[in-house]
Amino acid sequence: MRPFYENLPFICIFIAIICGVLSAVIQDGRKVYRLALMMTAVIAVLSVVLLYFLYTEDVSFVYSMGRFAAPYGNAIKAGPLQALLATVFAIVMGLSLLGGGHSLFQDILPEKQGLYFVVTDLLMAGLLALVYTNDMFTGYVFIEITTIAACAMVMAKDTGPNLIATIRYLFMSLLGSGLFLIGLTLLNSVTGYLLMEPLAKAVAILAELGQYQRPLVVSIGLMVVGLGIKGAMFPFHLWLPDAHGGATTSSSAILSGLVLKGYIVLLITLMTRVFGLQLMRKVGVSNILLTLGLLGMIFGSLAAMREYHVKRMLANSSVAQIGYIFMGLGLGTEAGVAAACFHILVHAACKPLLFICAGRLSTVSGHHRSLKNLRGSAYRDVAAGVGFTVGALSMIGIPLLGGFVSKLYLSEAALESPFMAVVLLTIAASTVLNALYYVPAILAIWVRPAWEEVRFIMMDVKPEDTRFDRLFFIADAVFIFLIFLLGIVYHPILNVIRAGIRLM
Amino acid sequence: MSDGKEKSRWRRFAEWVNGDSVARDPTTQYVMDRRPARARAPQELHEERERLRLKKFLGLYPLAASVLCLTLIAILFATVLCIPPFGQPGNPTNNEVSRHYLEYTEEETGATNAVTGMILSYRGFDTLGESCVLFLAVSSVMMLLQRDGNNTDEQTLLRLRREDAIERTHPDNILRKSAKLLSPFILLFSLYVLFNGETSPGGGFSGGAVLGGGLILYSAAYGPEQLSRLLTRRLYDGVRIAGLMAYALTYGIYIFAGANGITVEMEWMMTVIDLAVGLVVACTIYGFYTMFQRGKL
Amino acid sequence: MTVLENILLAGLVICAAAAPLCKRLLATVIVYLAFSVILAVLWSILQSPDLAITEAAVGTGISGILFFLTLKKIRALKGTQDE
Amino acid sequence: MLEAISQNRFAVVAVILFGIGLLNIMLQQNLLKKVVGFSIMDSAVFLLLASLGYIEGHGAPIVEEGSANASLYINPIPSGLVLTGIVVSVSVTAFSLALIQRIYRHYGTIELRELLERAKKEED
Repeated sequence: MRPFYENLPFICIFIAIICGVLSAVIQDGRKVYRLALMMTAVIAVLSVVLLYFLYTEDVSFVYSMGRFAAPYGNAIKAGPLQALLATVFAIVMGLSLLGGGHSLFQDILPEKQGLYFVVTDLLMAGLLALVYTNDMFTGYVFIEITTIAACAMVMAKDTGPNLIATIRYLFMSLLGSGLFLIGLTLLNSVTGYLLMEPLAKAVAILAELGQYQRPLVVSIGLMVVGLGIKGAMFPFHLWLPDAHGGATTSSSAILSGLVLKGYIVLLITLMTRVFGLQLMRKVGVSNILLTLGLLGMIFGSLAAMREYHVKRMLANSSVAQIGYIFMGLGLGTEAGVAAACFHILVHAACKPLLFICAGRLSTVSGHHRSLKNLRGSAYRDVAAGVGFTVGALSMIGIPLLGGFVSKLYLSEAALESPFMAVVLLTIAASTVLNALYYVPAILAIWVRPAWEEVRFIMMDVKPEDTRFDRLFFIADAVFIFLIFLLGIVYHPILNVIRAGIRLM
Repeated sequence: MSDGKEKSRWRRFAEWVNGDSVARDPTTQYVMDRRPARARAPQELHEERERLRLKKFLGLYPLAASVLCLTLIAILFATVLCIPPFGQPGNPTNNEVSRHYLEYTEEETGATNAVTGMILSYRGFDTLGESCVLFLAVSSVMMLLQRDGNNTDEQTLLRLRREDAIERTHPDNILRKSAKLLSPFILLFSLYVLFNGETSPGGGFSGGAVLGGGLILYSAAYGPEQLSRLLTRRLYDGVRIAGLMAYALTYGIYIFAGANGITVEMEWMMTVIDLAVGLVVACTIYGFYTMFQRGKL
Repeated sequence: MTVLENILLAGLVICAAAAPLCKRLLATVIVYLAFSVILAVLWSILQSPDLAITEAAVGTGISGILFFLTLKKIRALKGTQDE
Repeated sequence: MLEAISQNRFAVVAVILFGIGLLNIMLQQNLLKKVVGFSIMDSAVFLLLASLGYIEGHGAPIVEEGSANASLYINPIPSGLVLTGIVVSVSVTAFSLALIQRIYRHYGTIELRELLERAKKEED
């Protein structure tokens, strides 16, 4: 008889699926919204409990989905890292829905709101399954769930450019899953397993014997590229700005905060659990990841500097931040992976905050979204202004905030790498570039323009938009708290991550 | 060509420097007078540049894409030449897992069809995910195509009504007669496949797909109203959601019991799961059809 | 058996290559459906009757209906060209 | 070389189909043809996957009463995976076709190049 807490990961996934189905029964937008919020809260609490048990007992466990043990049935695996990620994913999902709730109900037609929350609930299930999965093919199925759900969230706003962005996103994602699937097939053809533990053994034996080297290397490469396309790795990121920039506020927050991370977490699982970092370094995939990550850090920031539209600027900045994560993974050491995991957490806290604050600022400015029309908007909702400022400063890397710590650890991890100089220089350059577009944005929202300038903008503002938005305020405050938490008490969090990687 | 464009751009820029340009509306006038530090280029210049970028992108993209694709194909081609040979029993794929499935499926799951036994019980979690994909796809298609203010106007409704009227006055006799003849058999066949999946090819997915096909044929032959009277929106939603719910709950119990080592009676579970999967698939397929056809149930 | 297999595989490649090259969208879809039918036959040669049934019902039947309905909605059925 | 090709003919055909599908997804301007390309690409992967499970001379994996001898039947695992994959692929196809219908309604065209230009204009 296993201890009860080992059931928690499965129960979390199960709750999310059941809530999705229930949402389709209830159909009323407001009620379903509350159900989704409650679901994320319950999942967050359960995941925290799981994290507590796993971290204090320093274990990870395999949970067979059904009564058939290891190589015969499906299984999921949970360790401290997985529990931590699940907690953060649930919290961020809930807060994003909370913070963007106001514009959500404005952007989506009343009869479609119920369906939107069906999609978010199933997205939560998909993300949790991606975090916990211990089986390659289960990973593929839940990648597809996440893909369809993410596309549905982009198109929920239902304007023309939105639809086009969705179909581009869909095709790129399908390309990614196609590559992942063919990589999986090739790997299966030389190893014959799908479950990760036996697969890892088979891969290690093949690598040792030098048999089937080519299929092995190619399949690793294909899976990395497939997940990279879905996670907006540098040359494959062109779909991202339109998809994330045009969606409704909550969707943008969830998409760049969580969905991208879901694929990257699966990639991390594959790298550490199946292939092993040593093999990744040996076949050179690590160096490709490192190069593309570094290029993404620079080019993402350059693209963001060119943008006027505030949400597209944030979306482009995601490309740069994802570049940091791939760079950390590309270092191919445990320290690098740990730093990348920490950056996943930081970005998952900062980017949704920036998105919901930008959404709120544009709501109180008559739904204008280009930066010049948002000038002085921080005074119309101070909480949103403060949130935007904190998020942006954290992204730049100001001490006491989360972004600083992750950059520090990434640099520290780079010290052991043979490419130390290049990596450190790129981090420095990217930080400067980040500052070059975030600081003007912060200045723009805080500098009070002359009254004549804002008069025309204020004419578009409806009185109900400027009313105090309690839900937004709560989400804003919690996000700011999270960022400070990540920036000040980073040590225990990093210990959890290290334990998680050790127990992968 | 590009020279001319350059010139007009330059002229506009010069005009703007001289303060001659006429702003299109008062908002931009103010913005242009005191432009923020970042917005150095005027709006039109920016637009022009964006358009040029798009053009350059569209010109460069096919080249880059085809090079990438061809490289990938070459790599794959070289790879599949050295994977284990086709059809040999000694390949790595044919390991103890597949042997176990073949030898113990009947004993452990009660199904003689190893594929059905595998997807429903050994790898049941995948199948749950797959049902979720179907459910999600129907929800997304409904989000897109269900009639609302955004995607339907009077004209479309009028056209739909006109088409219905034509169909009513000029029924397609061949279709109708053959459908009348075929639909009972198709429905019967689908039920056979659905219930017999454990001992013969088929099972939930195939049976559900055939059942959905039968419904579509019926609807196409007798007109959607006929079927709507039989299968109302409420009934459809009920069946679809009850199917997935029953499936998820049964499967939840199955996993929970299995993982914790509690023994439960298994036979009914397989039947329920198989039936529920069939219902979900049939509803999904009929839902796709009716959403594509009419935008409402 | 091998001869039949090879013929079917060649047919698969020809259909796949021809489908997107057709000028009319209707032709594209029909050639694609032929591709699906050949695939269904191949599944049964590969001794996977489950796949054959599903491919025939889902890949050919349902996909075909969905493609045709889409063609109707984008007015490509009666028109002369890709309109 | 030729021997290797004929030995792995299913895999080779699968790669060719995959390539055709990939080129279509990347290069076609017509959205509907892109969807067809995607379906071809997925079918190619399924063909490769299913061919892994085939064993010459063995029968379909429907175990006869009392003769659970593994050396009579083909490998059931790839078949099961492909079954799951086909269903997933059809749902994705349906979703993308629905999107195409809406795009046509909104813009009156399904050529990507035109659509991108129009969307740019609409946004400004």
